[in-house]
Amino acid sequence: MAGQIEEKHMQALTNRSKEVSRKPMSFMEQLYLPAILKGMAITFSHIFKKQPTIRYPEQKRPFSPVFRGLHVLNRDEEGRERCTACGLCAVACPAEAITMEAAERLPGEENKYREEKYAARYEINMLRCIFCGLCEEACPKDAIYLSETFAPANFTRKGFIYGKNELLIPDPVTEPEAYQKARGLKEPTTASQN
Amino acid sequence: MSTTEILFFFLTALAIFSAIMVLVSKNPVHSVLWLIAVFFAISGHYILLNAQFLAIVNLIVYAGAIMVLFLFVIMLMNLNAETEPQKHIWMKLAGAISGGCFLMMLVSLVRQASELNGKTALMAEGNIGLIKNLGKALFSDYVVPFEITSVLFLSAMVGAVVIGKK
Amino acid sequence: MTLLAIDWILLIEKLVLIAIIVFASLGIALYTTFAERKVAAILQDRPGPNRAGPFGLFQPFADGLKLIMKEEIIPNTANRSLFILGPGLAMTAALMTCAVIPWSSHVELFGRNIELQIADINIGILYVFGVVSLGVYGIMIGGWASNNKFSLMAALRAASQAISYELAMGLALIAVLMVSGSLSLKTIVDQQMEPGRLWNVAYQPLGFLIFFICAMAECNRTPFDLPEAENELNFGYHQEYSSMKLGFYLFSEYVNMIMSSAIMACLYFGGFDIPFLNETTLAPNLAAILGVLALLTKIVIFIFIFMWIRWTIPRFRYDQLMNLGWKKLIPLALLNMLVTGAVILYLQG
Amino acid sequence: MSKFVYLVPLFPLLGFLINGLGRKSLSKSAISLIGSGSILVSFVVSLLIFFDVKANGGSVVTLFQFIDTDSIHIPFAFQIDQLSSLFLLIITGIGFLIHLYSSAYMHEEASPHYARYFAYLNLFVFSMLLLVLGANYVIMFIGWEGVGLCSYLLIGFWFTNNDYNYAARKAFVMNRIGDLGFLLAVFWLLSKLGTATYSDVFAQVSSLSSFDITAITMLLFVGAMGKSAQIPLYTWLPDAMAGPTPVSALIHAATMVTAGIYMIARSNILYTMAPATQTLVAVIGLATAIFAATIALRQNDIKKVLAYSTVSQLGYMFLGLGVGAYTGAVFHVMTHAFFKALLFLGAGSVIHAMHHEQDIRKMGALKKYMPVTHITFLLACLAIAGIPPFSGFFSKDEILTAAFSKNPLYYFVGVAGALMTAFYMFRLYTLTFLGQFRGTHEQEHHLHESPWQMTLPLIVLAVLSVIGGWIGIPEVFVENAHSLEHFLAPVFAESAKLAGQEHHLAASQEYMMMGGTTLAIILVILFAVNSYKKYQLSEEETTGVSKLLENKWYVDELYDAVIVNPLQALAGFFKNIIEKSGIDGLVNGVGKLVGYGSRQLRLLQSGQVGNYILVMVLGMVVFILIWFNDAAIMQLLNKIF
Amino acid sequence: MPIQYYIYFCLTLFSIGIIGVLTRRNAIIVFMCIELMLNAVNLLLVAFSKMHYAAGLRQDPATSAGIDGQLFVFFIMVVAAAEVSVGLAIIVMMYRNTHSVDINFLNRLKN
Repeated sequence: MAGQIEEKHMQALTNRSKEVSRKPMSFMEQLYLPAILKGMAITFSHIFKKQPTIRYPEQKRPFSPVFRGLHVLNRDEEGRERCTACGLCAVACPAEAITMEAAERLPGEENKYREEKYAARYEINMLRCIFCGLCEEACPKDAIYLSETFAPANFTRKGFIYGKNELLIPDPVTEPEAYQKARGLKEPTTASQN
Repeated sequence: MSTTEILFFFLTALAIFSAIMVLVSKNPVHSVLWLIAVFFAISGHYILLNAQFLAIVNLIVYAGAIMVLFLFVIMLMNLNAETEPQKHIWMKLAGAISGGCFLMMLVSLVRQASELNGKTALMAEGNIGLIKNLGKALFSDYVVPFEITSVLFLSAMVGAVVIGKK
Repeated sequence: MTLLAIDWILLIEKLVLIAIIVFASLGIALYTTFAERKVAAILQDRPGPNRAGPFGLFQPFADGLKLIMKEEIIPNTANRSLFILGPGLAMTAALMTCAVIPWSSHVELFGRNIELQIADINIGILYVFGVVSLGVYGIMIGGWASNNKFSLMAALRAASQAISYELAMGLALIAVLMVSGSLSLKTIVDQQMEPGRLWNVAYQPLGFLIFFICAMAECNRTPFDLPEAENELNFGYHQEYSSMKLGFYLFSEYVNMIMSSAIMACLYFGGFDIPFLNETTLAPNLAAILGVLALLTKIVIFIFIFMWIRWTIPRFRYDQLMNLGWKKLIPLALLNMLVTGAVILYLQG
Repeated sequence: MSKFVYLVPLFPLLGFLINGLGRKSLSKSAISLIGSGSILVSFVVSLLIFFDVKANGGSVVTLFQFIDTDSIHIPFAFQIDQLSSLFLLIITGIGFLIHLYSSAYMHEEASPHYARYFAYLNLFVFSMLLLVLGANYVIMFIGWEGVGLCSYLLIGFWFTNNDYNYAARKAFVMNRIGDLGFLLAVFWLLSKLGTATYSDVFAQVSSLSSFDITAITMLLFVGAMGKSAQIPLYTWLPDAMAGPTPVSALIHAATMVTAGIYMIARSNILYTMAPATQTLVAVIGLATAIFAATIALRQNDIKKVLAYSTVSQLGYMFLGLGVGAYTGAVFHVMTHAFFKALLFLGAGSVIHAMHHEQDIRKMGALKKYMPVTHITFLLACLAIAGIPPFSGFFSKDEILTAAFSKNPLYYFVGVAGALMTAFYMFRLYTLTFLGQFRGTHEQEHHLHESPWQMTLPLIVLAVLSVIGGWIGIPEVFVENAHSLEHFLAPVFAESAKLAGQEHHLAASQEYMMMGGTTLAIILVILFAVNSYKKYQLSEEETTGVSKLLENKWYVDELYDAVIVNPLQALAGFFKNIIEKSGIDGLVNGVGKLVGYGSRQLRLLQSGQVGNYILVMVLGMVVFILIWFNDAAIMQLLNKIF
Repeated sequence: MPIQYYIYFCLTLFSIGIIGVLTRRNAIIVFMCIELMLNAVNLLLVAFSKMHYAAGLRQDPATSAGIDGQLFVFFIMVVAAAEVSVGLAIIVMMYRNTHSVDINFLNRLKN
């Protein structure tokens, strides 16, 4: 009784909910066969339905514009690293996943580093990172941003501590194609279906 | 030696070996399995005697139903070699000896029976074992016993249910 | 040497036939596992296995290889000999059925008239019945030898289920036998091939339904897969098994399915009969090959129906299963038998 | 018609079954309807049979073989002839009236007991019909025992009263003594003749030795003594008044007690051929008639008076049988059935009105309260006293005339008995209906005439008592008017032939005898009425002969002293001495021996199935050894010994 | 095949059954040994049936002599099935009451 009264006042979330019937089954229902055949017709009709499957490595779902994947250390147009090892990102990181060591730019290295100071070592522990994107926001030099790459795989836990060589984007001068690809400018095959 | 004879002796040896194994197995489940082997051998004998129907009925009834029941019961009771009750060694010996005496007596009797000499069982021929002929005899001359067996079955069923429900 | 009296050529012929049929059955079973996954996928709007080979066609080999390569584990407390015997028995019993199935009419090869049936014994159906009743041993022994209570319970379930449904199956069968008047599968198929005669399913629709349901139960297929009820018994009677012994159990289930499909095809759907075609007008060899294809087609359809049902209907509860078997199917089968007998008597005058 | 004779006993049997089985569920009206209706239907069938017999003579109807061995064949057969058809009418006719009467008389009983009563009554009628209809002594014996059983059941109907149970038991035991004689007679017959069928027995009777006949008839008479309450087995009948009054009317006046008469009348040829027995019958009958009459003179219980009167009248019937006047005896049975049933029912009506008060000293002046009962009772008294032209006169006169021609002494003693009869009947009548009422005021207030179910039978029976005798008017009055004699002649033809032509008395002598007797009776009646008209209740002890008579000659006490007490002493001796020391010791000794032996043998029976099977197999081995090697074993034994 | 072979064979099986009954204490095994004995008799019946058939065949090629033997086997199987159902029910009862299938526990007729 109480249940029924409550039900009346309860707002239905969907219109698909069905009341449970405790009536004794009629003869036709006891035969089961009609219901079984109905069910089989339903499953059979699914043979002709369109498959929603996305064949993953080949096909991909389009990401939303705010998707936050693995980090990338950016270069400028001339291929110089933008990071100046200010440490703001490491401060901003709530998971304390980022560490770095700064170094003075030596003469003759102007084509490699954009500022006088640069990060000699820059590591992100991907096992700690929560992909919140605060580092990206904290960076004054637009040196770090979050790409669309996700689900890294590795054999050891150490492998998940990404160093500079994993993080740095390819040089647009020496390897323009890889750079383009990493920037996502040259579209790879994406899932055509939704 | 003809094929029939080879098969006969093979099946005989199999049957006797399996029967002995039924006795000597400590584990009841092994006993059951060996007994099934005996039934298979006997079914083989039936086939050799061209009693096809009995051969297959033997398999269905004994191997397919009765022994499954045995296995069922043994498994339900979880009997195994450890829980197997053992008789005193002297009782075993006495049993084996008296059984052996029994066999010896009967064999010597059969050896004395001269009217059996020259009598043979027809092998692999003859159509009396076919289901058609058996069926005709069963439903004409033996129809009353046949019906009575159905009553027997019913009462056995009821009895088993009553005993089991207690 | 009297041994020479054996017809050696016949022996070789039969051995070859046995080899072909056994391997073909295994092959089909192999692909049935694949088909199962594929059908399940299609019915659930997904592509299913499609990586190994074109359309995933090599998938069953990959599965098999995986099973073979797995570590053999025999539990310490298990009964070794019976533990090994179990899957072997299951597989043997499953394969033995194919001996009496008429795959097609005869072919003429090397001047010999070769019957495409291993043995046309005149009690073929009883033989099938006997072998089916033996199939339960594999499961029971395996389940018991595992020394695991879940396995044992599953084995007992399987045994009681098999015994229960065998009865209804046999009773349904008797009605067919009354129609055909013979126990030989070959004769039954030949009768259905006669012009002007319909397939037995037309005379025995109810009988077929009962037989079909019982066949499903005998094969432990959903909705009757109580012995393998994962949510109650972890995995079922083969819980302790691994590697190829597990493979045997899984395989025997598919072989059983094929064999029961073949038997149903022979009993109710004219076996290798091609509908609306008079085979006698064709060349014997062509007719034989077409016949095999026809039978295979029917088998495939049945297997598809098996799978279709599996992926549609949920599993029975145990008491429902027993109720269905004893309180519904057996009375129905008896009724069917009675009506069939009455009609036959009436037609005979 | 005769072939439907089985219907006559069938209906009472059905009535018994229905009432007996449905006693818990049937309503009282349904019970009485079934109980009385079944008898009425029987009566109708009996009437048809009677007229059939009258027109076509009798026959024997065999239903099936009852006992069928090599040497003895006893069919379950019904004898239909003049005698049995007459008895059928008496039984079913009076039986119906009494059933009707009972339906009102017993109306106070609870429904199950009411049904039980009617079931017993129907069973009784069934047994009585079987007794009468049986074509051989075995069937008759079945009925004989049946009526004995029903009599026991009905006397002890109010089983909560222990005295009634003792009375029932007494009746049963007394009857058993007589039945033993009957049974022995039947066995004697069977062993000598191999048959018990009347026709065969009577045809072969001449082949029996006179000793056999005398012994058989004596034994049969012992049976009759028990059933018909003759000296010395009469004491049960007065005690049997414990039962409901209609039961007394039916069983102890009209039907069962006349079974002995019927049996002797049926076996008349045997008795005719055994003069010694005949003399005994006559003497016993006469003695009983006088003896019972003397007792009846001083009884104060209305039913006891009637009971002794019945015994006395039965004595007259035996006298008739003893002197060869079979027709007269049967005639008296019939008339006695009418007026004694009437008397009992009238007494029942009085008792009903008096609320179960049976002492006549406490009644009186009922004339004005119960006119119908009074008139009918008076008619019955006149009938039993032998006043012409009431029925009793003719039947009693016939017996006495026959007795006179046999031996004048019989006659005079008989007349003395008749005078006593007149005296005690009118003493009873006067005390009950005349004078002034001596009961309590409450009883007086409730006095009433009985309902129609009770008065209707009284009226019918009164009419019968008046006119019932006219079928046997003696030859001296009207030529060939004795229609009963002509009707029964075929049954007694054989005896009549053997007895030879009886010499008729001269008509004048007969007139004189009748006149003298009647005159004496009328005088006695007047004396009785006169002396008891002014009777007042007094407490004074009676003395002398009166006391002797009041205590029934101390016969019960005599029996107790002579038979019962010695027997009990003997039984006590056996029980306490012989059985305790001798038989018990023997039996217990055997038991102890067996117990000891089994304790030893029990060790062999271990209860282990395996051991049994082992012994069984060994036994088989030994058996086979011996069976198939007997020659060798014999040789071996020969060599050794 | 000479009939003596069958007789010897069946006698052997029968005796093995008897020895089993005598030497084992497990009620189920004893029961199984009884089944073994029944089977020995069955086989012998069939062998005799074929012996009579062989004899009858000499006189009449369409004879059905000896068919009775096979029918008896059929009936024996029927009876055996009924016997087993009841017998096993009894053994299960016994197990429930005594927690043993040892026939030596059954040495009392009461309880």
